[in-house]
Amino acid sequence: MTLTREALARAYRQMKTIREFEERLHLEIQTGEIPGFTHLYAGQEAVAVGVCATLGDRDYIVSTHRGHGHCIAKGCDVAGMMKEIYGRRDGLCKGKGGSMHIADVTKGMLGANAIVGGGPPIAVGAAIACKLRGDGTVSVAFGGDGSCNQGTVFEALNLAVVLQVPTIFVFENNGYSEHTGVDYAVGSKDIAGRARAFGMPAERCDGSDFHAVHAAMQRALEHARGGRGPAAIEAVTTRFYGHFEGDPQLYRARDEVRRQRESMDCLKRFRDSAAAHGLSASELDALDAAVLADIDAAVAGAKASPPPAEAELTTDVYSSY
Amino acid sequence: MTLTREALARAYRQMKTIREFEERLHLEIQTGEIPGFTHLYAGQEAVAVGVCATLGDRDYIVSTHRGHGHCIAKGCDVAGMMKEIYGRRDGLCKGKGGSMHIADVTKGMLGANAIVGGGPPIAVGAAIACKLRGDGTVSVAFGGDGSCNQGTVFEALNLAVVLQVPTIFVFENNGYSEHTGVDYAVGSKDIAGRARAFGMPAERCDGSDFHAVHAAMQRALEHARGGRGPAAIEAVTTRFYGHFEGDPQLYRARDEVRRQRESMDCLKRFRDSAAAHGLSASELDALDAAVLADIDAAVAGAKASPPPAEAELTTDVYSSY
Amino acid sequence: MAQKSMRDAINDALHLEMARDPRVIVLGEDVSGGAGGSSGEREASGGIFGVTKGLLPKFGAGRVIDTPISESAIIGAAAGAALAGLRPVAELMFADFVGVSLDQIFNQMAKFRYMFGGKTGCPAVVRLAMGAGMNMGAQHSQTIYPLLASVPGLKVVIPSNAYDAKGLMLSALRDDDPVMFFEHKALYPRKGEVPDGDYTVPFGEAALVREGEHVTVVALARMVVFAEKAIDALAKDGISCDLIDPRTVSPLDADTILESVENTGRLVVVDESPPRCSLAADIAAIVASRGFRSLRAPIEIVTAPHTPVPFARELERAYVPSPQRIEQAIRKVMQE
Amino acid sequence: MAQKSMRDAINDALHLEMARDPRVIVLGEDVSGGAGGSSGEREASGGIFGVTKGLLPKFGAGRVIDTPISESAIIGAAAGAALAGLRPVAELMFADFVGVSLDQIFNQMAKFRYMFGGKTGCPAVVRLAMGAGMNMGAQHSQTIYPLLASVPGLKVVIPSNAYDAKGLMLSALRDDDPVMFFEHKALYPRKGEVPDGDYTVPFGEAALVREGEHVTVVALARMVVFAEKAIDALAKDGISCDLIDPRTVSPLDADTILESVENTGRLVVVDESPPRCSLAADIAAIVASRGFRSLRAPIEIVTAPHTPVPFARELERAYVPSPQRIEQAIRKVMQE
Ligand SMILES: Cc1ncc(C[n+]2csc(CCOP(=O)(O)OP(=O)(O)O)c2C)c(N)n1
Ligand SMILES: Cc1ncc(C[n+]2csc(CCOP(=O)(O)OP(=O)(O)O)c2C)c(N)n1
Ligand SMILES: [Mg+2]
Ligand SMILES: [Mg+2]
Repeated sequence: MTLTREALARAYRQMKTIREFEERLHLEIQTGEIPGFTHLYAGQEAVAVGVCATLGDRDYIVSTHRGHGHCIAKGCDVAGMMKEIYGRRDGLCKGKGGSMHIADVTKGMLGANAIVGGGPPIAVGAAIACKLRGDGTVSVAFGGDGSCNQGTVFEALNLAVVLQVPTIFVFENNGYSEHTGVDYAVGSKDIAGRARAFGMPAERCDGSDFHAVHAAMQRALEHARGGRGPAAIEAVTTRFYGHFEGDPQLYRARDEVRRQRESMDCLKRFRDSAAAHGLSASELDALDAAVLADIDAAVAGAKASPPPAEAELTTDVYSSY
Repeated sequence: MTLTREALARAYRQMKTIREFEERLHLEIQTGEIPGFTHLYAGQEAVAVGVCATLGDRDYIVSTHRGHGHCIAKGCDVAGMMKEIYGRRDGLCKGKGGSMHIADVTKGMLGANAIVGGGPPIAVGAAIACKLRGDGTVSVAFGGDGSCNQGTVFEALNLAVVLQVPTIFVFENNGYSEHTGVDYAVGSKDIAGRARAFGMPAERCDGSDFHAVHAAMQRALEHARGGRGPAAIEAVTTRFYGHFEGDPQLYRARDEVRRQRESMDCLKRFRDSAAAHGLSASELDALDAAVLADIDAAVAGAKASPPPAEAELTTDVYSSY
Repeated sequence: MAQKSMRDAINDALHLEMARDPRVIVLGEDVSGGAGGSSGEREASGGIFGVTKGLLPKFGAGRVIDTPISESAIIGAAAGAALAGLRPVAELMFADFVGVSLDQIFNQMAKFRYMFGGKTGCPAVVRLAMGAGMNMGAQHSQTIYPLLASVPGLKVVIPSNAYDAKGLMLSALRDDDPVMFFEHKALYPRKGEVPDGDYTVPFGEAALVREGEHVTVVALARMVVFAEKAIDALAKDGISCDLIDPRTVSPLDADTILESVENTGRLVVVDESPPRCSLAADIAAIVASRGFRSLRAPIEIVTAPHTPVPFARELERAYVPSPQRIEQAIRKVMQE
Repeated sequence: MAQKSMRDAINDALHLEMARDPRVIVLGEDVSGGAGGSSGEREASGGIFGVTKGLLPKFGAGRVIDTPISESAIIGAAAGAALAGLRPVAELMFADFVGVSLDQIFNQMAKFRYMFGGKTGCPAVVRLAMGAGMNMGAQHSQTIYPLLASVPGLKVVIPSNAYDAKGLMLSALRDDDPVMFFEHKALYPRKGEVPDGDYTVPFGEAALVREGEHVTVVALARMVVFAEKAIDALAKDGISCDLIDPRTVSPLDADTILESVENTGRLVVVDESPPRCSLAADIAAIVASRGFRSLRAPIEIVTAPHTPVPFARELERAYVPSPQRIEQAIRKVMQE
């Protein structure tokens, strides 16, 4: 399925939104106004958007500690997200969750997750619901190269095969888990191959190339929607910032990020082939401007938003107690 | 490395000891004198003995809920084991552990384990010690076809590859985890292949054939002792009894066990080729008789052994407190 | 009314609710049994304790789901299915296996509602068979519930009899929060009056199992049965007790306990768990802070010792708090 | 004597003992950092909190072992290495990750000695960074220690200052049982006097941090610091308190607490955990049963509320027991 011009423009706009959201957070965090620690998604946008562009609101995703991109790609409200990251009352989770726990079930976004490997079993559960409903919906489990060594993830891979449920496991291989290289931590040095050995089709794709991710996802979806169980994608990508904001990144070669910003920037790469897809540079420039305005508004909105009232501390623990 | 006549006779005797230990337990359990629930190893003897025949006291094994065979093959005292299973004061673990927790660190036997998947991470730890000592010792993690879906096992496989430690993962595929078939529970239907995808050599062998297991283990050992990290073996075998004693085995075809007792009995198969290895039937008959006498003595010893004193309840929790 | 075992009472509740609510599914290891393998029966077990028997033939493999041995994935799948609109019941088999699945219980299920700002809940039930008494050894005999009662966001249910078990299970299946449902293995075969139809036992309401004037005894699960024995034995000496079975420990009906202590002035708490950070300690602490003025004697706490559960019959018998020990504790607070 | 942060004090202990005892190894995620990847520095982090800094260059990758994200395997490997004669120190990074590794802690390590009839122990140390105060959210801020203190076979250590942290770590490294070593994240940078050389702080001996006559205050980890503030503020009103820091909660030095309550007749227990089955409840229960006759007022329990840890600054500040709340609790028991 080739994408319409509109769909492509929407995808570009989402990628750009993610990028600017993160670039702006990188600056704002230095002011000290944002609580906690934050993991930026900049550099990996093509993965989130390439995957989620194939999904509807009734499809599910589970996300990770590095979840802003997934949230935006799945349609979460950017202003509400920003407020959440600032810990404000009107944040998507009332300020109770924060950067690592943004969720919006109405959008099929079942939560960022601060436990590495926490999400994939949850995605299998959502896929059980999809299969039982029989409406062709699917679930997607995002995870990093580091997450794929967590036992819970392996269990989820096997369980999805056993139950033949429509889960697509997307491994974003950005080369590092915290300060450790993927070539060290993944013994086999081949994430897709390992997923394949669990009994599902798996392919590796260029995670800086929106079109490549999107195409891989289409194939995975076709498999899963066809009732043939799960599929996996390893998307090779990079993160433009540290593991979390404040990480001095001593484990990286000096000019690594600079080089990657040149060769692995999904926005640049998208623009390079945009004309071929019927999108002009000026159209994209206009989208850029719109995105920047959105982000400005989101940050201003977050800063103006009141903190949660202290009484909120003990609500939302139970439905009734 | 071919085995000497003596070594072969020893291996036969161990297999026979395990068989008779279990056959006798099967009878004794019906008297109600043995506490708890017991998982018999009968049918799988060639795996435990084929593997442990290659090991010394300073090599380690970790075992499972179905651990009697591993214990005997690794040299644990049979009389002490029997007492332990009866819950007696002079049992190998003073009656505190029971059938599922027999251990003897002086023999390199680091414990049966009632948590499926509990052992393999422990084996990796023991292998870290082996590697640090640099004395060529190894650790072996026994596990079943069911265990190999547990996240902890996958983590152990990967960690052993990452650290390049000498652990040999032995998966005893007896076709079932409790009442569920391996073809259902292992999505890929290929345990060895899955282990291979973690980055280690892995082979499948006939677990009813002592020589086949022994040869596979020799290859695995050569790899591990050569400093090239872990290896895995999937031994295809069967259990002659239910999951635990008392299991009505409704999940099995009516005549399944009878057929397997004919075609997959490691003792019969060993005898079939014994002459070619220079062992006569009468020699083996003599070993059989000796084994039966040992088991008789072990049971009599256990029955005569006193229970633990009540004061034992609260000792051995800490070294000091 | 029919006499039914606790096992069958819970089975009843599952049958009723699965028929009533198509969102209820059951998953776990061998919840039906017999998947794959050779040509044996398809429903070969119905749960290792038989609690889910008959569900597969009635509701099919789409709703009665056998799984591999992957407890984290089982609980996680229940959590995800709940977020996606189902009402899953996950069987953890032995409560001890919380060790290999705790994260999905305490960091995921328990916290979703709060972390997500109250916008979604996680209506899942986790069934855990617990307790000593069958010589199953250190890793298959623990009670564990104190560990989960400490976790905000979880509800923790501990029935002591068949009637309550059915009613509490029906409440659990209709609850919008994650419910940890503890089933004492030694109580499975115990029979009691169980109505056939639909009824619920509410959470947070203790049962007054015996009424008396001298001592308040609070006990959980199998300890309720043992406390009854102890109390009945004391009657001949003119000692009478309130026996309170909290039935759910989160929420906990502290008021019923406090009111009783107001009348009796004496408290004995009985818990099969080891003493440290136990439910016994928890309840004692609540009374020592909120009901202190009522207390006329030191609180007596009857628990297992601070040791793993031993295997040998004689040791396990000494491990589990006995009716005799409960009786002694009651006599002791009476002397003060 | 040098002023050192708690972080550096623990680092000190690790350096000293690794030099002294070749059996000590360290393993965990990024305990050195920089394995694999591009050509950055080999020791890129020294632990995400910097506690294991400098160990890799000194002792090499055979003894300072970076691991994948596999907490069960990390803890299990520590357990196995301990059985095989080493003295491993496993870093669990955030204490919250006990969720993905509990089995190896509570069913394996903790029970080996007992299950194996006392014939072998498991001398492993697990380091867990815990606590709220940095807005790390519900899954990275828990205290967790009540959960592990409940487990027979584990020792549980909770230092509140740099001096104790070093001495307790040296004790932990030489102990023959599995030790859970809790490090409060907010205390890492806090400095105190720390001798350079080798010294140990024994397990099971509480510290009397303040001496007074009116109220016994028991507090743990960061709550010791907050309780000091509260107590110092009360001095101007002529209220003086014993402040007891148990330092290890398993074993727990109950005697020191009971003796103090004998003198003061009043008890306030402060715990950053949620209330249910907490250490606060545990200590309150011990006093309510063994020290009841000394008590002149209801026990006051100061804990976090029964909620997950919230993210927003304002909410987290309200979540953590404050010096003000401790002060109020002390005043309250004084009124009775
Ligand atoms: C269970 C668990 N272990 C460890 C951590 C700490 N941690 C947070 S992110 C991370 C690295 C994750 O690497 P990866 O999966 O590759 O994701 P990335 O950060 O690269 O997006 C680690 C170790 C955690 N949050 N949860
Ligand atoms: C963590 C855990 N989950 C479940 C069980 C219950 N259980 C005990 S043995 C067993 C089946 C194990 O199958 P397999 O690994 O094939 O070993 P086998 O019994 O065939 O020897 C199960 C599910 C357990 N003991 N531990
Ligand atoms: Mg990564
Ligand atoms: Mg099996």
